[in-house]
Amino acid sequence: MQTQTHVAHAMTVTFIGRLDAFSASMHHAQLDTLVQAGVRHFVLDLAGVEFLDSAGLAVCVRVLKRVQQDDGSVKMVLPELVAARRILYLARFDRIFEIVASSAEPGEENVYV
Amino acid sequence: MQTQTHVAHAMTVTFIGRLDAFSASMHHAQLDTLVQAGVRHFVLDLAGVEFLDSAGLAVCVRVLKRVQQDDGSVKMVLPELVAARRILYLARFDRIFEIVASSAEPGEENVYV
Amino acid sequence: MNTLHTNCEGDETLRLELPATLKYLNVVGACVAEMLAQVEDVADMATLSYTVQLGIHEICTNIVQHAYTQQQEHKRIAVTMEMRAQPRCLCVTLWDNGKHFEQSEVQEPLLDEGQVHGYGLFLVRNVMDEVTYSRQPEGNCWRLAKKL
Amino acid sequence: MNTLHTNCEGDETLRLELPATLKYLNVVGACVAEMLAQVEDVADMATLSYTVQLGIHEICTNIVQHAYTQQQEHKRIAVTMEMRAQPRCLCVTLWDNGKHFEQSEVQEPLLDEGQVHGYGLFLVRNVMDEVTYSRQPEGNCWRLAKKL
Ligand SMILES: Nc1ncnc2c1ncn2[C@@H]1O[C@H](COP(=O)(O)OP(=O)(O)O)[C@@H](O)[C@H]1O
Ligand SMILES: Nc1ncnc2c1ncn2[C@@H]1O[C@H](COP(=O)(O)OP(=O)(O)O)[C@@H](O)[C@H]1O
Repeated sequence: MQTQTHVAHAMTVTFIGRLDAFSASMHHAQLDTLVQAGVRHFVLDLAGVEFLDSAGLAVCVRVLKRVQQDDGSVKMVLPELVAARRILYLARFDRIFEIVASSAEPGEENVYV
Repeated sequence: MQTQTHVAHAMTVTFIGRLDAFSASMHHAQLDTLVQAGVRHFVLDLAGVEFLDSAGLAVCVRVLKRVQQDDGSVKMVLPELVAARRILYLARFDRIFEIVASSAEPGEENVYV
Repeated sequence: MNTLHTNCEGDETLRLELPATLKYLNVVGACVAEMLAQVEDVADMATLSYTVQLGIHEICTNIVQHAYTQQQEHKRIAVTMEMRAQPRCLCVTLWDNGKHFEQSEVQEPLLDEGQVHGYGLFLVRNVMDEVTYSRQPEGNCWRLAKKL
Repeated sequence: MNTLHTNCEGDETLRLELPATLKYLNVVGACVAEMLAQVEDVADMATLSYTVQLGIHEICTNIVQHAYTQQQEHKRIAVTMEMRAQPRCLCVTLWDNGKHFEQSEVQEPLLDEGQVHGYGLFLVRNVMDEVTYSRQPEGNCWRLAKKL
Protein backbone atom coordinates (compact mmCIF):
# COMPACT_ATOMS: atom_id res chain seq x y z
CA MET A 1 0.00 0.00 0.00
CA GLN A 2 1.21 3.53 -0.85
CA THR A 3 2.49 5.58 2.08
CA GLN A 4 4.16 8.73 0.73
CA THR A 5 3.14 11.96 2.46
CA HIS A 6 2.19 14.15 -0.51
CA VAL A 7 0.01 12.76 -3.23
CA ALA A 8 -1.33 15.36 -5.63
CA HIS A 9 -3.00 13.13 -8.19
CA ALA A 10 -5.91 10.73 -7.64
CA MET A 11 -5.48 7.37 -5.98
CA THR A 12 -7.70 4.62 -7.33
CA VAL A 13 -8.97 2.15 -4.73
CA THR A 14 -10.46 -0.95 -6.27
CA PHE A 15 -13.00 -2.97 -4.28
CA ILE A 16 -13.62 -6.60 -5.16
CA GLY A 17 -16.31 -8.94 -3.79
CA ARG A 18 -18.26 -7.87 -0.72
CA LEU A 19 -18.30 -4.30 0.56
CA ASP A 20 -20.47 -4.85 3.60
CA ALA A 21 -20.79 -4.73 7.39
CA PHE A 22 -18.35 -7.62 7.76
CA SER A 23 -15.59 -6.01 5.68
CA ALA A 24 -16.42 -2.36 6.51
CA SER A 25 -14.06 -1.93 9.46
CA MET A 26 -11.15 -3.26 7.41
CA HIS A 27 -12.02 -0.95 4.50
CA HIS A 28 -12.38 2.02 6.86
CA ALA A 29 -8.90 1.32 8.20
CA GLN A 30 -7.39 0.98 4.75
CA LEU A 31 -8.88 4.24 3.50
CA ASP A 32 -7.85 6.03 6.72
CA THR A 33 -4.29 4.89 6.16
CA LEU A 34 -4.32 6.39 2.69
CA VAL A 35 -5.74 9.69 3.95
CA GLN A 36 -3.09 9.79 6.67
CA ALA A 37 -0.50 9.10 3.98
CA GLY A 38 -1.56 12.32 2.27
CA VAL A 39 -4.02 11.16 -0.37
CA ARG A 40 -6.73 13.76 -0.97
CA HIS A 41 -8.18 12.65 -4.30
CA PHE A 42 -9.74 9.23 -4.63
CA VAL A 43 -11.37 7.14 -7.29
CA LEU A 44 -13.38 4.40 -5.58
CA ASP A 45 -13.70 1.68 -8.18
CA LEU A 46 -16.72 -0.47 -7.29
CA ALA A 47 -16.94 -2.19 -10.69
CA GLY A 48 -16.13 -5.60 -9.19
CA VAL A 49 -18.32 -5.32 -6.09
CA GLU A 50 -20.69 -8.28 -5.73
CA PHE A 51 -22.50 -7.28 -2.55
CA LEU A 52 -22.90 -3.78 -1.18
CA ASP A 53 -24.91 -2.88 1.92
CA SER A 54 -25.55 0.21 4.04
CA ALA A 55 -22.20 -0.21 5.81
CA GLY A 56 -20.52 -0.26 2.40
CA LEU A 57 -22.29 2.98 1.48
CA ALA A 58 -21.05 4.48 4.75
CA VAL A 59 -17.45 3.52 3.93
CA CYS A 60 -17.65 5.62 0.76
CA VAL A 61 -19.31 8.62 2.41
CA ARG A 62 -16.85 8.61 5.29
CA VAL A 63 -13.81 9.00 3.07
CA LEU A 64 -15.62 11.76 1.14
CA LYS A 65 -16.36 13.71 4.35
CA ARG A 66 -12.76 13.41 5.47
CA VAL A 67 -11.10 14.67 2.30
CA GLN A 68 -13.73 17.36 1.57
CA GLN A 69 -12.41 19.33 4.57
CA ASP A 70 -9.06 19.49 2.75
CA ASP A 71 -10.37 20.34 -0.71
CA GLY A 72 -10.07 16.72 -1.69
CA SER A 73 -12.43 14.80 -3.98
CA VAL A 74 -13.87 11.33 -4.39
CA LYS A 75 -14.97 9.96 -7.74
CA MET A 76 -16.71 6.65 -8.15
CA VAL A 77 -16.88 3.87 -10.70
CA LEU A 78 -20.27 2.14 -10.39
CA PRO A 79 -20.61 -1.63 -9.85
CA GLU A 80 -21.20 -3.74 -12.92
CA LEU A 81 -23.86 -5.64 -11.01
CA VAL A 82 -27.19 -3.95 -11.78
CA ALA A 83 -28.66 -4.65 -8.35
CA ALA A 84 -25.73 -3.05 -6.55
CA ARG A 85 -25.88 -0.04 -8.87
CA ARG A 86 -29.53 0.43 -7.97
CA ILE A 87 -28.66 0.62 -4.29
CA LEU A 88 -26.23 3.45 -5.04
CA TYR A 89 -28.90 5.32 -6.99
CA LEU A 90 -31.41 4.77 -4.18
CA ALA A 91 -28.94 6.45 -1.84
CA ARG A 92 -28.46 9.19 -4.47
CA PHE A 93 -24.75 8.58 -4.73
CA ASP A 94 -24.85 9.99 -8.27
CA ARG A 95 -25.49 13.38 -6.63
CA ILE A 96 -22.90 13.06 -3.88
CA PHE A 97 -20.05 11.57 -5.90
CA GLU A 98 -18.81 12.33 -9.35
CA ILE A 99 -19.51 9.13 -11.28
CA VAL A 100 -16.80 8.18 -13.77
CA ALA A 101 -16.92 5.48 -16.41
CA SER A 102 -13.74 3.69 -15.51
CA SER A 103 -10.73 4.14 -13.28
CA ALA A 104 -8.32 3.00 -15.95
CA GLU A 105 -6.08 6.00 -16.47
CA PRO A 106 -2.53 5.18 -17.42
CA GLY A 107 0.11 6.06 -14.84
CA GLU A 108 -2.42 6.37 -12.05
CA GLU A 109 -1.75 4.78 -8.73
CA ASN A 110 -3.82 1.82 -7.77
CA VAL A 111 -4.65 0.00 -4.56
CA TYR A 112 -6.68 -3.18 -4.43
CA VAL A 113 -8.66 -3.78 -1.24
CA MET B 1 -35.58 -35.72 -28.24
CA GLN B 2 -34.93 -38.56 -30.67
CA THR B 3 -37.69 -41.14 -30.98
CA GLN B 4 -36.90 -43.37 -33.98
CA THR B 5 -37.21 -47.11 -33.30
CA HIS B 6 -33.84 -48.39 -34.55
CA VAL B 7 -30.68 -46.63 -33.52
CA ALA B 8 -27.51 -48.55 -34.28
CA HIS B 9 -24.91 -45.95 -33.34
CA ALA B 10 -24.30 -44.40 -29.94
CA MET B 11 -26.49 -41.67 -28.51
CA THR B 12 -24.72 -39.07 -26.44
CA VAL B 13 -26.69 -37.79 -23.46
CA THR B 14 -25.18 -34.67 -21.95
CA PHE B 15 -25.92 -33.85 -18.30
CA ILE B 16 -25.50 -30.29 -17.08
CA GLY B 17 -25.69 -29.01 -13.50
CA ARG B 18 -27.11 -31.26 -10.79
CA LEU B 19 -27.54 -35.01 -11.27
CA ASP B 20 -29.07 -35.80 -7.91
CA ALA B 21 -32.06 -37.13 -5.99
CA PHE B 22 -34.13 -34.11 -7.00
CA SER B 23 -33.52 -34.49 -10.73
CA ALA B 24 -33.14 -38.30 -10.78
CA SER B 25 -36.75 -39.19 -11.57
CA MET B 26 -36.74 -36.80 -14.52
CA HIS B 27 -33.45 -38.24 -15.80
CA HIS B 28 -34.70 -41.81 -15.35
CA ALA B 29 -37.73 -40.94 -17.46
CA GLN B 30 -35.67 -39.30 -20.18
CA LEU B 31 -33.28 -42.24 -20.48
CA ASP B 32 -36.18 -44.71 -20.43
CA THR B 33 -37.74 -42.84 -23.32
CA LEU B 34 -34.54 -43.21 -25.33
CA VAL B 35 -34.30 -46.93 -24.56
CA GLN B 36 -37.92 -47.38 -25.59
CA ALA B 37 -37.10 -45.47 -28.76
CA GLY B 38 -34.56 -48.14 -29.61
CA VAL B 39 -31.28 -46.68 -28.39
CA ARG B 40 -28.93 -49.44 -27.17
CA HIS B 41 -25.58 -47.63 -27.12
CA PHE B 42 -25.12 -44.58 -24.91
CA VAL B 43 -22.42 -42.09 -24.11
CA LEU B 44 -23.32 -40.41 -20.80
CA ASP B 45 -21.45 -37.12 -20.87
CA LEU B 46 -21.06 -35.92 -17.28
CA ALA B 47 -18.39 -33.31 -18.08
CA GLY B 48 -20.66 -30.43 -17.06
CA VAL B 49 -22.10 -32.02 -13.92
CA GLU B 50 -21.72 -29.79 -10.86
CA PHE B 51 -23.28 -32.01 -8.23
CA LEU B 52 -23.62 -35.77 -8.35
CA ASP B 53 -25.04 -37.91 -5.54
CA SER B 54 -25.94 -41.57 -4.99
CA ALA B 55 -29.21 -41.12 -6.87
CA GLY B 56 -27.21 -39.75 -9.81
CA LEU B 57 -24.97 -42.82 -9.73
CA ALA B 58 -28.06 -44.99 -9.75
CA VAL B 59 -29.39 -43.21 -12.85
CA CYS B 60 -26.25 -44.25 -14.75
CA VAL B 61 -26.27 -47.85 -13.52
CA ARG B 62 -29.93 -48.29 -14.30
CA VAL B 63 -29.56 -47.45 -17.96
CA LEU B 64 -26.53 -49.75 -18.15
CA LYS B 65 -28.49 -52.69 -16.69
CA ARG B 66 -31.32 -52.08 -19.11
CA VAL B 67 -29.28 -52.04 -22.31
CA GLN B 68 -26.86 -54.81 -21.26
CA GLN B 69 -29.70 -57.33 -21.61
CA ASP B 70 -29.88 -56.33 -25.28
CA ASP B 71 -26.13 -56.30 -26.02
CA GLY B 72 -26.09 -52.56 -25.59
CA SER B 73 -23.30 -50.48 -24.07
CA VAL B 74 -22.84 -47.36 -21.96
CA LYS B 75 -19.71 -45.24 -22.13
CA MET B 76 -19.08 -42.32 -19.85
CA VAL B 77 -17.32 -38.96 -19.99
CA LEU B 78 -16.16 -38.04 -16.47
CA PRO B 79 -17.12 -34.74 -14.80
CA GLU B 80 -14.60 -31.92 -15.04
CA LEU B 81 -15.18 -31.19 -11.36
CA VAL B 82 -12.53 -33.12 -9.43
CA ALA B 83 -14.79 -33.78 -6.43
CA ALA B 84 -17.52 -35.31 -8.59
CA ARG B 85 -14.96 -37.44 -10.41
CA ARG B 86 -13.76 -38.81 -7.08
CA ILE B 87 -17.26 -39.95 -6.23
CA LEU B 88 -17.38 -41.94 -9.46
CA TYR B 89 -14.04 -43.58 -8.67
CA LEU B 90 -15.21 -44.36 -5.12
CA ALA B 91 -18.15 -46.22 -6.66
CA ARG B 92 -15.67 -47.89 -9.08
CA PHE B 93 -17.47 -46.57 -12.14
CA ASP B 94 -14.21 -46.84 -14.04
CA ARG B 95 -14.66 -50.62 -13.82
CA ILE B 96 -18.34 -50.71 -14.67
CA PHE B 97 -18.37 -48.21 -17.52
CA GLU B 98 -15.98 -47.63 -20.34
CA ILE B 99 -14.55 -44.18 -19.66
CA VAL B 100 -14.02 -42.04 -22.75
CA ALA B 101 -12.23 -38.74 -23.02
CA SER B 102 -14.91 -36.75 -24.75
CA SER B 103 -18.24 -37.34 -26.40
CA ALA B 104 -17.44 -35.04 -29.30
CA GLU B 105 -17.63 -37.28 -32.32
CA PRO B 106 -18.80 -35.58 -35.49
CA GLY B 107 -22.13 -36.75 -36.82
CA GLU B 108 -23.14 -38.36 -33.55
CA GLU B 109 -26.53 -37.77 -32.11
CA ASN B 110 -26.80 -35.65 -29.05
CA VAL B 111 -29.40 -35.08 -26.36
CA TYR B 112 -29.06 -32.48 -23.63
CA VAL B 113 -30.82 -33.24 -20.36
CA MET C 1 -49.82 -2.71 4.79
CA ASN C 2 -49.12 -5.89 6.70
CA THR C 3 -51.34 -8.16 4.65
CA LEU C 4 -48.84 -10.55 3.07
CA HIS C 5 -47.74 -11.94 6.39
CA THR C 6 -50.88 -13.70 7.63
CA ASN C 7 -50.46 -17.38 8.59
CA CYS C 8 -46.80 -17.44 7.71
CA GLU C 9 -45.82 -20.44 9.83
CA GLY C 10 -47.00 -23.44 7.87
CA ASP C 11 -45.53 -26.79 6.92
CA GLU C 12 -43.42 -25.17 4.25
CA THR C 13 -41.60 -22.89 6.67
CA LEU C 14 -37.84 -23.00 6.84
CA ARG C 15 -36.20 -21.97 10.13
CA LEU C 16 -32.66 -20.86 10.71
CA GLU C 17 -31.22 -19.99 14.10
CA LEU C 18 -27.69 -18.65 14.38
CA PRO C 19 -25.22 -16.68 16.49
CA ALA C 20 -25.71 -12.91 16.13
CA THR C 21 -22.27 -12.25 14.67
CA LEU C 22 -21.49 -10.68 11.33
CA LYS C 23 -19.49 -13.64 10.09
CA TYR C 24 -22.53 -15.93 9.98
CA LEU C 25 -24.79 -13.56 8.07
CA ASN C 26 -23.65 -14.93 4.71
CA VAL C 27 -25.40 -18.15 5.65
CA VAL C 28 -28.72 -16.32 5.89
CA GLY C 29 -28.15 -14.80 2.46
CA ALA C 30 -27.28 -18.18 0.97
CA CYS C 31 -30.50 -19.72 2.34
CA VAL C 32 -32.60 -16.93 0.89
CA ALA C 33 -30.84 -17.23 -2.47
CA GLU C 34 -31.47 -21.00 -2.63
CA MET C 35 -35.14 -20.61 -1.72
CA LEU C 36 -35.58 -17.98 -4.43
CA ALA C 37 -33.60 -20.04 -6.96
CA GLN C 38 -36.53 -22.47 -7.05
CA VAL C 39 -39.05 -19.83 -8.01
CA GLU C 40 -39.90 -19.79 -11.69
CA ASP C 41 -41.01 -17.06 -14.08
CA VAL C 42 -39.47 -14.07 -12.34
CA ALA C 43 -38.28 -11.47 -14.82
CA ASP C 44 -35.03 -10.38 -13.21
CA MET C 45 -34.33 -12.94 -10.51
CA ALA C 46 -30.69 -11.89 -10.04
CA THR C 47 -31.68 -8.36 -9.00
CA LEU C 48 -34.66 -9.55 -6.99
CA SER C 49 -32.57 -12.07 -5.11
CA TYR C 50 -29.92 -9.47 -4.35
CA THR C 51 -32.40 -6.95 -3.00
CA VAL C 52 -34.22 -9.49 -0.83
CA GLN C 53 -30.90 -10.72 0.55
CA LEU C 54 -29.93 -7.11 1.23
CA GLY C 55 -33.17 -6.35 3.09
CA ILE C 56 -32.77 -9.36 5.37
CA HIS C 57 -29.05 -8.72 5.79
CA GLU C 58 -29.67 -5.12 6.95
CA ILE C 59 -32.12 -6.26 9.62
CA CYS C 60 -29.56 -8.84 10.78
CA THR C 61 -26.65 -6.37 10.92
CA ASN C 62 -28.88 -4.01 12.91
CA ILE C 63 -29.67 -6.78 15.38
CA VAL C 64 -25.95 -7.53 15.74
CA GLN C 65 -24.86 -3.89 15.97
CA HIS C 66 -27.77 -2.21 17.77
CA ALA C 67 -30.04 -4.72 19.54
CA TYR C 68 -27.18 -6.77 20.99
CA THR C 69 -24.49 -4.10 21.59
CA GLN C 70 -24.85 -4.07 25.37
CA GLN C 71 -25.50 -7.77 25.74
CA GLN C 72 -22.68 -10.29 26.30
CA GLU C 73 -24.42 -13.64 26.08
CA HIS C 74 -27.28 -15.47 24.39
CA LYS C 75 -26.95 -13.35 21.30
CA ARG C 76 -28.92 -15.32 18.73
CA ILE C 77 -31.03 -14.51 15.69
CA ALA C 78 -33.92 -16.73 14.63
CA VAL C 79 -35.11 -16.45 11.05
CA THR C 80 -38.14 -18.10 9.45
CA MET C 81 -38.69 -18.04 5.70
CA GLU C 82 -41.65 -19.15 3.68
CA MET C 83 -42.68 -18.96 0.06
CA ARG C 84 -46.38 -18.21 -0.27
CA ALA C 85 -48.81 -18.22 -3.17
CA GLN C 86 -51.55 -15.69 -3.99
CA PRO C 87 -50.00 -13.24 -4.02
CA ARG C 88 -46.74 -15.06 -4.57
CA CYS C 89 -44.30 -13.72 -2.00
CA LEU C 90 -41.44 -14.57 0.28
CA CYS C 91 -42.23 -13.93 3.95
CA VAL C 92 -39.36 -13.62 6.38
CA THR C 93 -39.54 -13.15 10.15
CA LEU C 94 -36.51 -12.29 12.28
CA TRP C 95 -36.44 -12.63 16.07
CA ASP C 96 -33.96 -11.41 18.64
CA ASN C 97 -33.81 -11.00 22.42
CA GLY C 98 -31.87 -7.76 22.49
CA LYS C 99 -32.77 -4.16 23.12
CA HIS C 100 -36.08 -2.85 21.81
CA PHE C 101 -36.19 -0.81 18.65
CA GLU C 102 -37.61 2.72 18.98
CA GLN C 103 -38.92 4.05 15.68
CA SER C 104 -39.25 7.53 17.20
CA GLU C 105 -35.50 7.71 17.76
CA VAL C 106 -34.70 7.02 14.12
CA GLN C 107 -34.08 9.90 11.72
CA GLU C 108 -34.50 9.61 7.98
CA PRO C 109 -31.14 9.85 6.24
CA LEU C 110 -30.35 13.20 4.61
CA LEU C 111 -29.64 11.75 1.22
CA ASP C 112 -28.31 14.89 -0.43
CA GLU C 113 -25.61 15.29 2.18
CA GLY C 114 -24.44 11.71 2.40
CA GLN C 115 -24.59 9.81 5.68
CA VAL C 116 -21.98 7.86 7.59
CA HIS C 117 -24.84 5.81 9.03
CA GLY C 118 -28.60 5.64 8.73
CA TYR C 119 -28.91 3.99 5.32
CA GLY C 120 -29.92 0.59 6.68
CA LEU C 121 -33.64 0.84 7.42
CA PHE C 122 -34.03 3.26 4.52
CA LEU C 123 -32.77 0.57 2.14
CA VAL C 124 -34.90 -2.13 3.75
CA ARG C 125 -38.06 -0.06 3.32
CA ASN C 126 -37.16 0.64 -0.27
CA VAL C 127 -36.37 -2.90 -1.37
CA MET C 128 -39.06 -4.85 0.54
CA ASP C 129 -42.84 -4.64 0.13
CA GLU C 130 -43.57 -4.98 3.84
CA VAL C 131 -41.45 -4.13 6.86
CA THR C 132 -42.89 -4.20 10.37
CA TYR C 133 -41.36 -4.28 13.80
CA SER C 134 -43.19 -5.42 16.94
CA ARG C 135 -42.35 -6.34 20.50
CA GLN C 136 -43.60 -9.80 21.31
CA PRO C 137 -43.44 -11.85 24.52
CA GLU C 138 -40.79 -13.98 22.75
CA GLY C 139 -38.67 -10.98 21.81
CA ASN C 140 -38.25 -8.41 19.08
CA CYS C 141 -39.93 -9.38 15.85
CA TRP C 142 -39.21 -8.04 12.37
CA ARG C 143 -41.47 -9.14 9.54
CA LEU C 144 -40.47 -8.62 5.95
CA ALA C 145 -42.25 -9.61 2.78
CA LYS C 146 -41.43 -9.33 -0.89
CA LYS C 147 -43.82 -10.02 -3.76
CA LEU C 148 -42.35 -12.16 -6.52
CA MET D 1 -14.60 -43.36 16.62
CA ASN D 2 -17.13 -40.85 17.86
CA THR D 3 -14.70 -38.48 19.50
CA LEU D 4 -15.09 -35.33 17.44
CA HIS D 5 -18.70 -34.83 18.40
CA THR D 6 -18.45 -34.14 22.15
CA ASN D 7 -20.05 -30.88 23.34
CA CYS D 8 -21.23 -29.94 19.91
CA GLU D 9 -24.06 -27.60 20.94
CA GLY D 10 -22.37 -24.40 22.00
CA ASP D 11 -22.95 -20.72 21.35
CA GLU D 12 -21.48 -21.04 17.88
CA THR D 13 -24.03 -23.60 16.72
CA LEU D 14 -26.12 -22.90 13.67
CA ARG D 15 -29.52 -24.56 13.44
CA LEU D 16 -31.65 -25.16 10.39
CA GLU D 17 -35.07 -26.73 10.42
CA LEU D 18 -36.88 -27.45 7.18
CA PRO D 19 -39.57 -29.50 5.44
CA ALA D 20 -38.34 -33.00 4.55
CA THR D 21 -38.75 -32.59 0.80
CA LEU D 22 -36.07 -32.90 -1.83
CA LYS D 23 -36.60 -29.39 -3.16
CA TYR D 24 -35.36 -27.74 0.05
CA LEU D 25 -32.16 -29.78 0.36
CA ASN D 26 -30.16 -27.26 -1.69
CA VAL D 27 -30.64 -24.85 1.20
CA VAL D 28 -28.82 -27.22 3.55
CA GLY D 29 -25.95 -27.49 1.07
CA ALA D 30 -25.75 -23.73 0.70
CA CYS D 31 -25.52 -23.27 4.49
CA VAL D 32 -22.72 -25.81 4.75
CA ALA D 33 -20.87 -24.19 1.86
CA GLU D 34 -21.07 -20.73 3.48
CA MET D 35 -19.89 -22.03 6.84
CA LEU D 36 -16.92 -23.74 5.20
CA ALA D 37 -16.17 -20.69 3.04
CA GLN D 38 -15.03 -18.91 6.20
CA VAL D 39 -12.46 -21.54 7.08
CA GLU D 40 -8.94 -20.58 6.12
CA ASP D 41 -5.87 -22.60 5.17
CA VAL D 42 -7.59 -25.65 3.73
CA ALA D 43 -5.64 -27.12 0.84
CA ASP D 44 -8.49 -28.06 -1.53
CA MET D 45 -11.56 -26.38 -0.12
CA ALA D 46 -13.63 -26.86 -3.28
CA THR D 47 -13.36 -30.64 -3.06
CA LEU D 48 -13.74 -30.67 0.71
CA SER D 49 -16.85 -28.51 0.57
CA TYR D 50 -18.37 -30.72 -2.13
CA THR D 51 -17.79 -33.93 -0.20
CA VAL D 52 -19.14 -32.54 3.08
CA GLN D 53 -22.21 -31.21 1.27
CA LEU D 54 -22.62 -34.64 -0.33
CA GLY D 55 -22.40 -36.48 2.99
CA ILE D 56 -25.07 -34.30 4.59
CA HIS D 57 -27.20 -34.36 1.45
CA GLU D 58 -27.21 -38.20 1.40
CA ILE D 59 -28.42 -38.38 5.00
CA CYS D 60 -31.16 -35.87 4.15
CA THR D 61 -32.32 -37.70 1.02
CA ASN D 62 -32.44 -40.92 3.06
CA ILE D 63 -34.59 -39.21 5.68
CA VAL D 64 -36.94 -37.97 2.93
CA GLN D 65 -37.04 -41.25 1.02
CA HIS D 66 -36.77 -43.89 3.77
CA ALA D 67 -37.55 -42.47 7.23
CA TYR D 68 -40.59 -40.51 6.08
CA THR D 69 -41.98 -42.70 3.28
CA GLN D 70 -44.99 -43.92 5.26
CA GLN D 71 -45.61 -40.70 7.13
CA GLN D 72 -47.97 -38.04 5.77
CA GLU D 73 -47.49 -35.12 8.14
CA HIS D 74 -44.93 -33.39 10.34
CA LYS D 75 -42.13 -34.39 8.03
CA ARG D 76 -39.31 -32.12 9.15
CA ILE D 77 -35.54 -32.31 9.31
CA ALA D 78 -33.56 -30.42 11.95
CA VAL D 79 -29.89 -29.80 11.26
CA THR D 80 -27.30 -28.31 13.59
CA MET D 81 -23.86 -27.32 12.36
CA GLU D 82 -20.85 -26.19 14.28
CA MET D 83 -17.24 -25.45 13.47
CA ARG D 84 -14.94 -26.69 16.21
CA ALA D 85 -11.26 -26.24 16.98
CA GLN D 86 -8.69 -28.84 18.13
CA PRO D 87 -9.03 -30.85 16.06
CA ARG D 88 -10.59 -28.40 13.64
CA CYS D 89 -13.74 -30.00 12.32
CA LEU D 90 -17.28 -29.40 11.19
CA CYS D 91 -19.83 -31.27 13.31
CA VAL D 92 -23.29 -31.79 11.89
CA THR D 93 -26.29 -33.40 13.57
CA LEU D 94 -29.47 -34.33 11.71
CA TRP D 95 -32.76 -35.15 13.44
CA ASP D 96 -35.97 -36.63 12.15
CA ASN D 97 -39.16 -38.14 13.59
CA GLY D 98 -39.63 -40.85 11.00
CA LYS D 99 -39.07 -44.60 10.94
CA HIS D 100 -36.03 -46.00 12.74
CA PHE D 101 -32.97 -46.95 10.80
CA GLU D 102 -31.87 -50.61 11.09
CA GLN D 103 -28.21 -51.08 10.30
CA SER D 104 -28.66 -54.87 10.19
CA GLU D 105 -31.03 -54.52 7.23
CA VAL D 106 -28.52 -52.65 5.14
CA GLN D 107 -26.31 -54.48 2.67
CA GLU D 108 -23.00 -53.14 1.43
CA PRO D 109 -23.22 -52.25 -2.24
CA LEU D 110 -21.66 -54.76 -4.66
CA LEU D 111 -19.42 -52.24 -6.32
CA ASP D 112 -18.17 -54.42 -9.14
CA GLU D 113 -21.67 -55.12 -10.38
CA GLY D 114 -23.08 -51.63 -10.17
CA GLN D 115 -26.08 -50.89 -8.00
CA VAL D 116 -29.38 -49.21 -8.73
CA HIS D 117 -29.49 -48.22 -5.07
CA GLY D 118 -27.37 -48.62 -1.98
CA TYR D 119 -24.61 -46.10 -2.74
CA GLY D 120 -25.87 -43.52 -0.24
CA LEU D 121 -24.52 -44.62 3.13
CA PHE D 122 -21.45 -46.07 1.44
CA LEU D 123 -20.58 -42.60 0.13
CA VAL D 124 -21.33 -40.95 3.47
CA ARG D 125 -18.97 -43.31 5.30
CA ASN D 126 -16.29 -42.70 2.72
CA VAL D 127 -16.41 -38.92 2.65
CA MET D 128 -16.98 -38.15 6.35
CA ASP D 129 -14.67 -38.90 9.29
CA GLU D 130 -17.47 -39.85 11.65
CA VAL D 131 -20.95 -41.19 10.97
CA THR D 132 -23.17 -42.46 13.76
CA TYR D 133 -26.86 -43.16 14.05
CA SER D 134 -28.76 -43.36 17.32
CA ARG D 135 -32.34 -43.43 18.50
CA GLN D 136 -32.99 -40.65 20.96
CA PRO D 137 -36.14 -39.72 22.89
CA GLU D 138 -36.39 -36.70 20.53
CA GLY D 139 -36.14 -38.83 17.40
CA ASN D 140 -33.61 -40.35 15.06
CA CYS D 141 -30.21 -38.74 15.31
CA TRP D 142 -27.41 -38.80 12.73
CA ARG D 143 -24.07 -37.31 13.71
CA LEU D 144 -21.48 -36.51 11.09
CA ALA D 145 -18.06 -34.96 11.48
CA LYS D 146 -15.36 -33.94 9.07
CA LYS D 147 -11.86 -32.86 10.01
CA LEU D 148 -10.68 -29.75 8.18
N1 LIG E 1 -32.61 -3.97 15.64
C1 LIG E 1 -32.46 -2.77 16.23
N2 LIG E 1 -32.52 -2.66 17.57
C2 LIG E 1 -32.36 -1.47 18.16
N3 LIG E 1 -32.14 -0.33 17.49
C3 LIG E 1 -32.08 -0.36 16.16
C4 LIG E 1 -32.24 -1.58 15.46
N4 LIG E 1 -32.15 -1.32 14.14
C5 LIG E 1 -31.94 -0.02 14.02
N5 LIG E 1 -31.90 0.59 15.22
C6 LIG E 1 -31.74 2.03 15.47
O1 LIG E 1 -32.13 2.72 14.30
C7 LIG E 1 -31.05 3.51 13.79
C8 LIG E 1 -31.06 3.52 12.26
O2 LIG E 1 -30.74 2.25 11.77
P1 LIG E 1 -30.26 2.09 10.27
O3 LIG E 1 -31.19 2.84 9.39
O4 LIG E 1 -30.13 0.65 9.98
O5 LIG E 1 -28.85 2.82 10.18
P2 LIG E 1 -27.48 2.49 10.94
O6 LIG E 1 -27.54 1.06 11.35
O7 LIG E 1 -26.44 2.76 9.93
O8 LIG E 1 -27.44 3.44 12.09
C9 LIG E 1 -29.80 2.90 14.39
O9 LIG E 1 -28.75 3.82 14.48
C10 LIG E 1 -30.31 2.41 15.75
O10 LIG E 1 -30.29 3.47 16.68
N1 LIG F 1 -32.81 -42.46 7.43
C1 LIG F 1 -33.17 -43.73 7.19
N2 LIG F 1 -34.23 -44.25 7.81
C2 LIG F 1 -34.60 -45.52 7.57
N3 LIG F 1 -33.95 -46.35 6.74
C3 LIG F 1 -32.87 -45.88 6.09
C4 LIG F 1 -32.42 -44.56 6.29
N4 LIG F 1 -31.30 -44.39 5.55
C5 LIG F 1 -31.07 -45.55 4.92
N5 LIG F 1 -32.01 -46.46 5.23
C6 LIG F 1 -32.05 -47.85 4.77
O1 LIG F 1 -30.75 -48.20 4.36
C7 LIG F 1 -30.74 -48.59 2.98
C8 LIG F 1 -29.45 -48.16 2.31
O2 LIG F 1 -29.41 -46.76 2.20
P1 LIG F 1 -28.42 -46.07 1.18
O3 LIG F 1 -27.10 -46.67 1.33
O4 LIG F 1 -28.51 -44.59 1.39
O5 LIG F 1 -28.95 -46.45 -0.26
P2 LIG F 1 -30.36 -46.13 -0.97
O6 LIG F 1 -30.94 -44.94 -0.30
O7 LIG F 1 -29.99 -45.90 -2.39
O8 LIG F 1 -31.19 -47.37 -0.77
C9 LIG F 1 -31.98 -47.98 2.39
O9 LIG F 1 -32.45 -48.69 1.27
C10 LIG F 1 -32.96 -48.03 3.56
O10 LIG F 1 -33.54 -49.30 3.66
